[in-house]
Amino acid sequence: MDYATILQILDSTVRLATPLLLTCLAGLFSERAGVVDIGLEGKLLAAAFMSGAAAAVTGSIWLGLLAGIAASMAFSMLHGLASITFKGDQLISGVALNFLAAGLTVVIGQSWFQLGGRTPPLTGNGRFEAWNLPFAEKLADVPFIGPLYYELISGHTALTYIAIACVPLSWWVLYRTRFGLRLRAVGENPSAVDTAGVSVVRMRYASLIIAGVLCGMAGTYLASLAAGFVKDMSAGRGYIALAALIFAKWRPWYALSATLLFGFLEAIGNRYQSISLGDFVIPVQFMQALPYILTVIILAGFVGKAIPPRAGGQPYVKER
Amino acid sequence: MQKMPKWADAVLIPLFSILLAFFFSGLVIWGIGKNPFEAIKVMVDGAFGSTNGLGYTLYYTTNFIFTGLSFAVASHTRLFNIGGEGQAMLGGLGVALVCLAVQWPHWTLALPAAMAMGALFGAAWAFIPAYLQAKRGSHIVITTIMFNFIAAALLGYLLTKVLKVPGAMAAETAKFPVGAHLPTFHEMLAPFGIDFNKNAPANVSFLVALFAAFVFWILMWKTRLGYQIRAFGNSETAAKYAGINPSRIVIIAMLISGGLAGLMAINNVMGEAERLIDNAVEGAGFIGIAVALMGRNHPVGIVLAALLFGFLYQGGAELSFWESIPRELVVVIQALVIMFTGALDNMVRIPLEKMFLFFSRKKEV
Amino acid sequence: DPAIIFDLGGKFDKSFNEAAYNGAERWAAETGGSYRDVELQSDAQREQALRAFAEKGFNPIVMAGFSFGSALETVAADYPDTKFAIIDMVTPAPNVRSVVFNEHEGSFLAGVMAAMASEGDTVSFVGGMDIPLISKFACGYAQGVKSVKPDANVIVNMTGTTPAAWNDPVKGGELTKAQIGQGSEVVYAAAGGTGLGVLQTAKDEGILAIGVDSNQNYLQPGSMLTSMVKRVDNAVYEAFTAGEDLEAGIFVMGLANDGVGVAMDEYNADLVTPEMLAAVEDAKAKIISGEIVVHDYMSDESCPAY
Amino acid sequence: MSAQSEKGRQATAAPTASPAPAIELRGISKAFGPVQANKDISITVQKGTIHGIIGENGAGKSTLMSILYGFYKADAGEVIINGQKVEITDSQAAIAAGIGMVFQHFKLVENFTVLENVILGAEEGPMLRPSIAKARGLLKQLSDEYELSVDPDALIEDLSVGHQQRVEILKALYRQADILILDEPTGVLTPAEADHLFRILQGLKEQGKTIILITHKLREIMEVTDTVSVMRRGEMTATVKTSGTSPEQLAEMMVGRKVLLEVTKSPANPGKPVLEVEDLRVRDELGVERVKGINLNVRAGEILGIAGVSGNGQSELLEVLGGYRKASGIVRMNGEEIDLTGKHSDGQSRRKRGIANVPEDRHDEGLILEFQAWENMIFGYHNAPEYQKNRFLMDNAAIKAATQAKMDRFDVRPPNPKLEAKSFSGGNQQKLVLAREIERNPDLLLVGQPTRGVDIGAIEFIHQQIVALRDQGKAILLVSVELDEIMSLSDRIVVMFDGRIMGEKNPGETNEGELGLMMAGITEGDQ
Ligand SMILES: Nc1ncnc2c1ncn2[C@@H]1O[C@H](COP(=O)(O)OP(=O)(O)OP(=O)(O)O)[C@@H](O)[C@H]1O
Ligand SMILES: Nc1ncnc2c1ncn2[C@@H]1O[C@H](COP(=O)(O)OP(=O)(O)OP(=O)(O)O)[C@@H](O)[C@H]1O
Ligand SMILES: [Mg+2]
Ligand SMILES: [Mg+2]
Repeated sequence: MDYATILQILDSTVRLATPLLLTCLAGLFSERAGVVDIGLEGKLLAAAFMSGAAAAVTGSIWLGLLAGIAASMAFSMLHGLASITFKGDQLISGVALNFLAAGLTVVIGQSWFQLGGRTPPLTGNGRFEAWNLPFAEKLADVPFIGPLYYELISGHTALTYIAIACVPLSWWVLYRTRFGLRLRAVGENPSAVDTAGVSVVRMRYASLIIAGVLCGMAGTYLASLAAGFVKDMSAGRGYIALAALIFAKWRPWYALSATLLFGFLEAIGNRYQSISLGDFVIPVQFMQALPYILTVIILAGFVGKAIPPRAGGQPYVKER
Repeated sequence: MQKMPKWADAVLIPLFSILLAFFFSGLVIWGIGKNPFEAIKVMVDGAFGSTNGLGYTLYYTTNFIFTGLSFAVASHTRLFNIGGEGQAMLGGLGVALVCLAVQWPHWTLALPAAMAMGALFGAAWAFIPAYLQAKRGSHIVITTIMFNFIAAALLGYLLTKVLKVPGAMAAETAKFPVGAHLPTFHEMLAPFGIDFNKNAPANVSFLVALFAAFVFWILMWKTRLGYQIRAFGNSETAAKYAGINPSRIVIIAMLISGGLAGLMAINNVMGEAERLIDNAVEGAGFIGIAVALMGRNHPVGIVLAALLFGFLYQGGAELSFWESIPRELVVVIQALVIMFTGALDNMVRIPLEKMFLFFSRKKEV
Repeated sequence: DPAIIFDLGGKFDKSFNEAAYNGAERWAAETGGSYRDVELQSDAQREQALRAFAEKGFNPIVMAGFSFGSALETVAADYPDTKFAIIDMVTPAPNVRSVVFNEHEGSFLAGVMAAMASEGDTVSFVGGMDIPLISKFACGYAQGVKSVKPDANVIVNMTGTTPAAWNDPVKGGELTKAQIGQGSEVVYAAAGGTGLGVLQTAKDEGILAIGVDSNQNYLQPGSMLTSMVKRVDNAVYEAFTAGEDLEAGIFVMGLANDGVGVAMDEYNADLVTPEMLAAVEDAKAKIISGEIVVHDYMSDESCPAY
Repeated sequence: MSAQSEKGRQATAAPTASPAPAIELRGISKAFGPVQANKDISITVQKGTIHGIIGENGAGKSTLMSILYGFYKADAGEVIINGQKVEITDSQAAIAAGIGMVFQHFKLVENFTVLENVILGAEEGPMLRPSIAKARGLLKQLSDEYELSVDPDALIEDLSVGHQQRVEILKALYRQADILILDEPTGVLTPAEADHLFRILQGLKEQGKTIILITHKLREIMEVTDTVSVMRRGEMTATVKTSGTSPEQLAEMMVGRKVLLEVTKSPANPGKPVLEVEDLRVRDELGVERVKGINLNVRAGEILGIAGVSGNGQSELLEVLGGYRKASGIVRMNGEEIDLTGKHSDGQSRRKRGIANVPEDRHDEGLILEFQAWENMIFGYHNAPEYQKNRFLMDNAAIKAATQAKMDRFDVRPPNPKLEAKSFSGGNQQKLVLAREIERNPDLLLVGQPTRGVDIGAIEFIHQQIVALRDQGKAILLVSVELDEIMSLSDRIVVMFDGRIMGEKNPGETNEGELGLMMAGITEGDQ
C-alpha cells in the first residue's frame, strides 16, 4: 500500500465519517439529556429528503440545509412531544419516527416530483463545493506534508469542517457552560435539576433541538454528496451512529474517534472488496461485513462497559 | 384504588389511539389527493373481506407474533434485542438446511425438525451477543445491530455462492421437497367443509405461533425461569440478592429470544416460499420490536398487535394494488399507528383518566 | 386490459423497472389504452399480485424481474386462459412468454467503448447487490474491455449484500472514488439508485461513466460515455401490444434484435469518436455472426475475464 | 373543630406577637388521582424556630413539603411567606421565596462533583468556570460557618450519605434559603452524623433561619424542635409546643392508639453457636479491603447486634453471609463450613442452609417494586418445593394463599396480595420482607436496618417479630445504625469500625456514649 493509497483511504474515511459524526453528536446531545434517540436514522432520512427537495427547487444547498434542519427539527419535536411532554416510550417513538421518515419521504416526494420519491438531481449551487484550504494547491508538491494537506485535509465540503468543529464545540458546551452542566445533569438525575429550579422539559427540548440541527446537517451532507435524494438513502447510517455513540461512551472526542473508525473500516471494505490468498478468495461479503465484525471484536475485547447516562430512556415523571 | 377501570385502560386507550392514527393517516391520504374513506374500505376489505386476504393477513401476523415474542423475552430481561432480523435470517438458514437435507416423508416429521433447527440457528446467532453482554459487558444493542449486518452478509454469501441452484437467476435455494410442505389453511380447513382460499400463504405455522404465545405466557408467569427473568429485568441488584445468576439469565433469555425469532422461518421459509430466498425476513424483525412494545410485552397484546400489523401489511398491499397509492403510504400508516398507540398513548390516557375521575367523584357526592 | 408488476426496486428506479414502466407508458400513450400496475413490498406478494390481477381478468400480465419465476410457475397453471410475460427469467409454460436479455453482449460493447475511451488501462464497474445477474453485466463488460486491451485492469465492486445496496448513492460514490484512486478512467454502474451516486461522482471527479438499463446519458451530460440499454421497454410494449394473443415461448433479446445495445444520442455525441463507433459496430457484427462469443456468467457462474 | 386543633392553634398563636410568621399554609389540599394526600391543611411556623412534623408512613408529610417547595402543585390553598402571599408555581419560585429543601431521597447528580451539584441551577453566568470559582469561595465560607465540611471536588457517588446530606444543605444555603425543610434527614445517618446535623440545625436557627423537620423519631422531635405538628391520613391533627408534650402523647396522636416505645423482651436463652465467622476478609470491586479479618459467632436464641457507622464493613459482612459477595476466611453454619468464593456461594445456597436475609435496602434488594406482593413473597425462595406445582410450573394459587396468610399475620396494610410492592408504604414494604424471611423459619436471620424510614407503629411491630423469632430459639444477626435499636433489641453488641470489630459489649452494661466512642474507632485502651 503506497502513500497515495493510504491518503485516498483516509480521505474516503473522512467523507464517510462526516455524516456519522454529525449524527453521532446529535445522539450524544439528546442522550446526554436523557432522551434515547433511535430515531436518528429517520431524522437523517427526513433531512436528506427535505434538503434535497429544497435545494433542487431553489438551486441553493444553503437553503436546502435550512430545510433539512427544519425537517429534522420537526421530527425531533415530534419525538419530544411523545417522549417528553406525553412521557411516552422513547424507544417506540424512535422506531415510529424511522418508519415515518421512510414512508413520508417517498409519499411526499412522489407527490411533489413524480420521480418515485427521488428529488431531481442537484447541480451547481445545489450542492456543497469542496473547499480548498489556503495554499493547498501550492503546497501540494511538498513531499509527504504536501499531499497530506492537499488530499486529506483540504478539499472537503463546508459541512465536513463544520462537523469536525462541532467536536470541540460540543465538548466545550457540555463541560464548560452552564447549559452543558444542566444538560448533563438532566440526563443523570432529572429530579435534581427540577428541584434546583430548572425546567427538565425545557432542557430536554433544547437538547432535541440541537440534535435536530446536527441531524439536519448530516442529512443535507448526504443529499449534497449524492446530488439528490434517493429513497432509503440513509442506509442504516443512523444505526451505525448509534453504535458509534455507545462506542464513544457518550463523549464528544471519543465520538470523533469512533466515527472515524467506522468510516475507516467502511473505506477499507470499499477499497479491498476481494482479496485472494493464493487459491482462496476472501468473498466480498466478508470484506463488507468486516466493519461490523471488527466492531464486535473491539467491543468484546477492548472497550469496557459503556455506562449510559443514568436517566436515559425514562420519561421524567414527577408524580411518581 | 385505580384511576381508571382496568377495562378502560386495556380497551379504550388503544382504541382511541388507533382512531387517532387512522385520522392522521387519512389526512396524509387526503393530502396526496386520494379518498381516505375509500382507502380504509379497500384495506379492511382486502385484509379481512375474503379468505384470500385473511390468509395473507394471518401469514404476516404469524411472522410478527414470532418476532414480537422474541423481542418481548429479551425485553423482560431488560435487554434491547434489536437483532431479531438477523436471528430470523439464520433461523431461515437452519430450516432450509434441514428441509433440503432430508427427503421428508411427511410434514408432521419435517415441522418439528424444522422448528428445532430454526430455533437452534436463531438461538446460536443470539448467543454471541448474549455471551458478550453477560461476560464482557459489550452493549447488546450494538452487537445485535452488527449481527444483523453480518447475518445479511453471511446469507448473501451462502445464497449466491453455496446454496444457489446452479444456473438459476435468483439467489435462492432449491425448492424444498414435497414432504416438507406445510398444510395451508385451505388444506387444514377443507376436512371441516370450510372453504379457505387455497392460495393464501397462511399455514399451520399460525397455530404454532399462537401456541408459542401461550407457552411464552406460561414461561413468563408460571415458571421459575420466567419469574427469574422478570425479576432480573426489574432489578439486577435484587436478583443478585435473591441468588439469581445474572449471566445465566441473560444468556438463557437471549437464547430463547433468538430461538423465537428463528422459529419465524417455519412460516416464511418453509410455509410460504418453500425455499430460502435472499432477504426472506423483510424487516419482520424490526416490526417485532414495535409489536412487542405495543403489546406491552404480554402475549395477548403481542398477538393483537401482530394482527394489527398483519392487517396494515395486507390491507396496504391491496391499497397499492387497486388504488395506485404509493406502497410507502402503508409505512406511514404503520408509523402513525406505532406512534399513537405506543408512544403517544398518554395523550389519550390523561384526558380519559380525568374524565373517569370526574365521574367517580360525582358518584361519590 | 394489460397489467404490469414491478419488482421491489419500484417503478422509478431510473433503470430496470423504469424502463419497463416507460414501455407501458409508451403503449398507453400510443393506443390510448389503460393498464394497471403495482409495486411490491414483499416477496410474499408476488404470487398474491399475480393472482389478484389474473382473478380480475387482466390480460396479459407482465412481470418485471426474475424473482417472479417461482410464483409464476404455480400461477400460470391455475389461469390457463391468461397470458403472462416475464422478463429476465425463463418459465416454461404454454401461456408464458419469457423474455431474457443478453446483457453480457450489450455490456461487452460498453466494455469496448470504455477501453477505447481510457488512456491508461484501468476501468471499473460498480454493481448493486451482489447477485449473479449483476455479475453477468460485469463479466460481459470485462470481456469487452479485454478484447481491446488484453492487459487492462477491470476493477469490479459490489455495493452490498442486502437490498439496501440498490439505494445507497453515497456508498456508490465512495466506491467510484476508490476506483478512481486505483486509476479507473471509466466506470460502469449497474446499481439502481446507487448508480446515480456513481454517475454523479464520475462527473464530479472528471472521469467517464456508463449507465445501465435505461438510457441514462441525459443524467450527466458531458461525462456519460454511453448507457448499456436493455430494451425492457420494448419487451413490455410488445407484450402489451400483442394483448391477449401474446405468443408464448422464450424470447431472447440480444444484439441481433436490438434487445440490448449502447445508447448514442446528443448527450454523448462529443465523447464518442468515429473509431469507437466503428469498433462497436464491428464487435456487434461479430457477436451477431458468432465470431465473438461473449461468455455468459450465468451459464457457469464464472468469468474468464477476471 | 376538634380539641386538638384548638390546642394547636393556641400553641402557635401564643408566643411573640412581633414579626410575621415565616411560613403560613392555609387550606392546602392535594390529591393524587383518587388518593387525597393532603386535606385542607393549615399550619403556621414562626421565624427562627425548628418545627417538627410527624405522622405515619403515607400520612402526607412529604407531599405537603413538596408543595411548599413547588415540586408538586396544590389543588387548593395558599402559601404565605413572611407575611406575604406567594404563588409557588415551581421550585424556582420556592427558591426565590427563600425556601430550601433536603429531600428524603437526595436530589444529587451522582457523578458530578460537590461543587457542580451546589451550583446547578444557581450558576452565576452562562460560563461555568467563573461560576465555579466564585462558588468555591462561597462554599468554603459556608462550610466553615456551619461546620459543613465537604471536599468540593469529590464526586457525590464517593461520599457517604452523611456527606451527601451536607451537600444538600449547602445547596440550600448557597441559594440563600431562610427556610430549610428536611424530610427524614436522619433516616440514613449514623447517630454521630445525626448529632452533627442537629448541631448544624441549632446553629442555623440561631442565625435566624426557620427549619421544618420531618422525622419518625420522637427522640429527635423532643430534642431539637420547638413546636411539632402531627399528621394523620392527609390531615393535620394537632400542632403543639414540644415542651408541652411527651413522646407517648405524640405517638398516640400519630397512630391513634397507645404505642409501646420500649421493646419488652425476656432475657436471652442462648444455645449452641449457629453462625461462626473466622478471619473474614472482603474486598470490594476496586480491590479495597472493606472487612479486615473479623471473628464472631451468633448462638441460637440470641440477637447479636452489630453497631457501627455505616460504611465500616457491615454491609459487606451481610452481603457475604447472604451469598452475594465473595470473601476469604471461614464461615461455619451449624458447624459446617460454607463456600465463600465458589459455585455454591450464592443466595440460593445460603437460603438452603437456613440463612434468611432482610437486606438493608428494601427498594433495591429486598423487593421487586414492580412485582405484586405475592410474587415478592417468594423472592429468593422461588425454588422452594412447596411453591412448585410440578417440575415446570409454579403453584401460583398456593403462593397467593400463603401470601395472604403471611400478610394477615404481619398486619400488612392493605392486605391485598395482588398489589404491587411499590404501592405499599415503607413500613408495610418492610413488613412484607420480614414476613417472607421470618416465615421461612430460618436458623439464622440476617437483618439490616430493619426500621429505616418506618413509622413508629410499624417499628413496634417489627421489633416484636424479631424478638419473637429469637424466643423460638433462632439466631439473629442485626445490623443497624440506630443505637437505640441496637441497645433495645440486642442480647450482645459488637461494634464495627473500619472493617474490624472494636469490641463486644453487653447491652445492660454499656451506654450510648461508650458505644459511640467505639464506633468512632476509640477503644477502651485509648481512653
Ligand atoms: N407521586 C405520587 N403519586 C401518587 N400518589 C402519591 C404520590 N406521592 C404520594 N402519594 C400518596 O400520597 C399519600 C401521602 O404520601 P406522602 O409521601 O406525603 O407520605 P409521607 O407522610 O411522607 O410518608 P412517609 O412517612 O412514608 O414518608 C400516600 O398515600 C401516597 O400513596
Ligand atoms: N405512585 C405511587 N402511587 C401510590 N403511592 C405511592 C406512589 N409513590 C409513592 N407512593 C407512596 O408514597 C408514600 C411515601 O413514599 P416515600 O417516597 O416517602 O417512600 P416510603 O414509602 O416512605 O419509603 P422509604 O421511607 O423507604 O423511602 C408511601 O406510602 C408510598 O408507598
Ligand atoms: Mg415521606
Ligand atoms: Mg418515608
